[in-house]
Amino acid sequence: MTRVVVDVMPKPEILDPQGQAIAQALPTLGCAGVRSVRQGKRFELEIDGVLTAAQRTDIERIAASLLTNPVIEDFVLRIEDDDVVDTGRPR
Amino acid sequence: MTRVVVDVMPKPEILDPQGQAIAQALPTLGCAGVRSVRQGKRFELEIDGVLTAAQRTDIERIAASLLTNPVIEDFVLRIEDDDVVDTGRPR
Amino acid sequence: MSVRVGVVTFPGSLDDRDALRAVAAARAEPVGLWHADADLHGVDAVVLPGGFSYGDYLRAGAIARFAPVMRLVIEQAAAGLPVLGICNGFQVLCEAHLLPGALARNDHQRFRCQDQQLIMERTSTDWTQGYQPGQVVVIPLKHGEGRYVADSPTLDELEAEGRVVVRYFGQSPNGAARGIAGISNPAGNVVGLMPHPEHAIDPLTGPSADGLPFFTSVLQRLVA
Amino acid sequence: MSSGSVDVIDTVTLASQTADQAQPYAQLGLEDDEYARIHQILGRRPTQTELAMYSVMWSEHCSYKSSKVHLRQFGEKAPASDALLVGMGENAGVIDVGGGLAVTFKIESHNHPSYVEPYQGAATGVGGIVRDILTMGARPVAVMDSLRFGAPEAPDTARVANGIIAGVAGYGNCLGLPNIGGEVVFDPCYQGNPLVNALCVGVMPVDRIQRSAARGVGNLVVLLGAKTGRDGIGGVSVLASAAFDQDTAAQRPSVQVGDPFTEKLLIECCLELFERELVVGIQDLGGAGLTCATTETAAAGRSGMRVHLERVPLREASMLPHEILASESQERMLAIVRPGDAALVLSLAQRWGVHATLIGEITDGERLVITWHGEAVVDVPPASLADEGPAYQRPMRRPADFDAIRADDAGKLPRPHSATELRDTLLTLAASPNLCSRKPVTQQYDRYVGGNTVLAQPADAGLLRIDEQTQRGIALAVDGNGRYARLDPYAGAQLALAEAYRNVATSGARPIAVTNCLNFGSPQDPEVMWQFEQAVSGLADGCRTLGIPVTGGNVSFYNQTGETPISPTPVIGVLGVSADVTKRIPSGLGNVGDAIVLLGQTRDEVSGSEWAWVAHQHLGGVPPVVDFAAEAALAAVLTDAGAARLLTGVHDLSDGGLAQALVEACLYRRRGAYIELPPGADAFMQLFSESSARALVCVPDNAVTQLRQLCAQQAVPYAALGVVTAAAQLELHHQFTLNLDELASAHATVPTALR
Ligand SMILES: Nc1ncnc2c1ncn2[C@@H]1O[C@H](COP(=O)(O)OP(=O)(O)O)[C@@H](O)[C@H]1O
Ligand SMILES: [Mg+2]
Repeated sequence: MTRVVVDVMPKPEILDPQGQAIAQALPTLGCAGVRSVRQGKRFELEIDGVLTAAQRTDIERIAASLLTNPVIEDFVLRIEDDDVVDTGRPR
Repeated sequence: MTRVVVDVMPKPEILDPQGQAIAQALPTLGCAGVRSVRQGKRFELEIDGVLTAAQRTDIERIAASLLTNPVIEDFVLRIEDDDVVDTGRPR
Repeated sequence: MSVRVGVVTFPGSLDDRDALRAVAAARAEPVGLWHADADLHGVDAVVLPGGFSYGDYLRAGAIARFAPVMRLVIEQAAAGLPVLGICNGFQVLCEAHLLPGALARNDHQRFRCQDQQLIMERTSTDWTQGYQPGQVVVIPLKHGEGRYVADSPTLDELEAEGRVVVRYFGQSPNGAARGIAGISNPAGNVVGLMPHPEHAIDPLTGPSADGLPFFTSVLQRLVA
Repeated sequence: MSSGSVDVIDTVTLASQTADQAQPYAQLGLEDDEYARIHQILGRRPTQTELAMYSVMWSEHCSYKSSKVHLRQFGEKAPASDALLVGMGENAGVIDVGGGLAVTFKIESHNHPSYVEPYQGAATGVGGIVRDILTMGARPVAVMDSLRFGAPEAPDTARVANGIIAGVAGYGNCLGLPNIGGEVVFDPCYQGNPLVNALCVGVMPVDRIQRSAARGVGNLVVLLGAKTGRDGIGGVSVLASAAFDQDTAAQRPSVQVGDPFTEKLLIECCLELFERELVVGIQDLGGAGLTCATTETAAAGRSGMRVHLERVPLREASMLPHEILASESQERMLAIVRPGDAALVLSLAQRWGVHATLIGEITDGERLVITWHGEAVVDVPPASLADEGPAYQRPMRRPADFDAIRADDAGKLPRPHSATELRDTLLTLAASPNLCSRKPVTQQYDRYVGGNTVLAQPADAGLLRIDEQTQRGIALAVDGNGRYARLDPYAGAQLALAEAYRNVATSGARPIAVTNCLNFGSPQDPEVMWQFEQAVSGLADGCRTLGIPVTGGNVSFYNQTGETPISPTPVIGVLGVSADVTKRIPSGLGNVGDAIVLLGQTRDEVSGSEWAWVAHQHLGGVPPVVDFAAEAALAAVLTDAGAARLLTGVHDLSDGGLAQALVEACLYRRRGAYIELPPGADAFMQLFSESSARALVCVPDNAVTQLRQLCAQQAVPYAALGVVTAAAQLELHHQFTLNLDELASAHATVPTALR
């Protein structure tokens, strides 16, 4: 079994009200010194057996089109216990 | 600057309708062989300078209370370019 | 010859019956379209209705845009088919790149249902010919992800080309960029907006009948 | 139970051979005599799975063992009604509303889960009641929610309240059901026990009513909807921990997560199956999941049933028979279909994207046999679980403090006198947590979807068109008042009934049926049990007097923290019929120049009032007089005046009295009012008394005579109070004037917990 992890984060220039609300709440919860919080999504895909090259291409396509809205989000795709494929912008 | 990443995922035994909806859509998008998808959240916290031990304790507390709903979610906290602190259950 | 306006039902569409009712109220022939049919049944225009297609769990409209029926909608929209996306339908149009930008979570992070004042700006689209530029109307809105976002060049372009169809009047209900509530493609046949004109066709069941011209406009355009 | 490994499943054969094996029935909440009865019914010890089934079906939640003996009154005292097509005992009552249409509605609690996990608890509460309505064959068309939270300033209230509200919104909005009303009340007594009572209403052609009875030997049992997981296994996991691995038990969550998208598909799928007459019997899976659905359908049909449990689609492959049977995974239905229709049923389900699995068949005889890979793990008479559970006449005792509290009259509290004091009191009340605008809550709910909402928040009642051709409609209101019920549970239940009845009448609709949700503390506390019995009697007597039957409801016990129960909180829903929704009475003030008239009699009644609570944190005395004759007369005036289109505005008087009614009426459409209180009357009493059977109406000059006549006919007191004005102010002659902006800003105060 292979696990593919896709991390999707709002682009830096896009307002992230959820992250902002958390950042604002932190000092009142006694947690100081956090400059910023951003909230994104994490997807874990489980694939039976070993990931084939074709499947990997499929999943990269899905990550870039379905799991991410490229207008407002970037993503990083990671195959667990495997190398990292980074198709988003530098993070 | 230090970046702390908190990955929050639905507990394995808890229904994940989000992940399920994606998993059901995949075959129609020409992506076969994905056994399951789970959707969680990813938080990126940026801290000025180096993380102090006290700050780290604070952030762990925040991760366990504010960022995670312990009734239905587990989390993993990672300090980037640092060691991994895992306070959730084995993943 | 009667004008046939199709309304697509995706799994999780909710305001599809309301859109069909509005089409009928405008005296066009309402035609139900099914997401899994790769067939538009010869309709003259298409409405993508409101709702929570596929639960909207991932991102609103993200999965629906891949539905078989959408291939045809995208194809024929390019050829001039009038397409109106309401709320979830607007989200689908953006996800399908028929319209630029995206709809993000409301800035206050809550679902919001309210009667909203709007100002009509572009009235040369297939769906807004029945309005006067600058006309203020009251139409309900109800959404959790309705904050229109796009990068500045895109926003500048939309404004320069007069493609902002409708803006929130007064306080923004969701933090949308430049108060944008709805936009069109350059040709004006594809329009998307967050408010629900189909819920403002009769003062008995809505705050006004201010939404009806969306549906009569397309009729006029098609019989013209 | 002995140290069986996970692989060894306790079968019927094994149970017959090991009759003496000790079983952990007490941990499962079964009494000694209850366990003995199971032995007697089965003629052997139950298998682990059977024991789990009995424990859950005989629990308070499923068997109503403490309440049954009292709830009978609803049937016994019910007024004769031709409109009642299905009465109590089915999933929900069904009422003939004319024009070939039937309506079903019911209210249900989801209190405890909503405290543990507010969002999901409330969401699945909505999901559950919607399936109950669907089960009757109806298309669900609207929801309402009656909510109670702790003190708004208490630290935990924000978590509970915001989560619950978002959960009600999240589920209902995503299902496409307009939310047309409800309640939000803050009171410290609900601190550890929030109440989430969700109501759903559905509409169907009169000839499409579905029944839950499983009938027809050879017919097939189909499980529709979500896969089964380890959700909400609760009490049954105790069995697991006694029998199996200690460590895994701890992981079993009792929290259920809702999936409204799946429910939406399930609804559309079931409606298509009903429409095509493919369903012989149907039952939703709610509390006690498959256990409840299989035993209830088999018992109702006096049929046997065979279930092949290994066929149930699972989220986790390792689930054991008792877990599968007890799982409360949401968004599932059980349907009985003819064998010849099975293929069509499965293909329709597939079209809707709904899982459908044939899991069993109807058999001869009256046994429910459940097998696991061919071996029987259950072999029981289904009625013994579904209908023949224990029933207790629990001890009852009038609360020790009852007389003392009633003697503590609020009449003796210092009252405001001067114009300034009265003005300040009005503003303070308008801004107080229970009287301020409900908008922060209701604007999170979609009230438009469906396109048939004629009235919704902040109108007194929800009004829904159910037939676009004839404009026929239904009105609904839910009300409860825990403070009144604390002072007098009998009168409290009646006052809630009276208020819901009155609210329905303000829309112009005629009230015809009642549902209820009874929220109380522990039935093992004799004082709580007394309160319960009083509330049930009050409601049953009230319904008889008003001539409208109780068609269904729900009981929630154990709403208490330690030894302290919540105030008894009967929540009453009333359904009304409108022959023509275009004749609805508009809410709030009418047109400029229209007369403002107070209908009904005002007495000096402030005990248990919002004023006593806000101004003095006082709860004592005797609640307002209940006068059903006056309520019925007022309702008759409202419905007749509505039908004749005499009225341009309406608002009932309830919490906060006339003062609050004026504030809300002015703000509804931002109209001004000039008011002269009746001469000689005590202004405070006029403004803040909470006497029942009263409403404000607006009437144009040319209709005044007709309205007066109607009131005279019905003997409803008529008092001309003033006039609707173009000035943006509320002017109380000889007292004070407030501009509407000031009123609006007081009323827009957001309770701390919702900020
Ligand atoms: N307070 C009540 N008043 C009238 N009927 C009630 C009350 N509580 C429960 N009932 C009836 O008892 C039956 C079983 O109730 P319940 O277990 O809530 O139904 P379900 O199994 O559909 O969830 C239903 O017919 C319900 O209407
Ligand atoms: Mg039921």
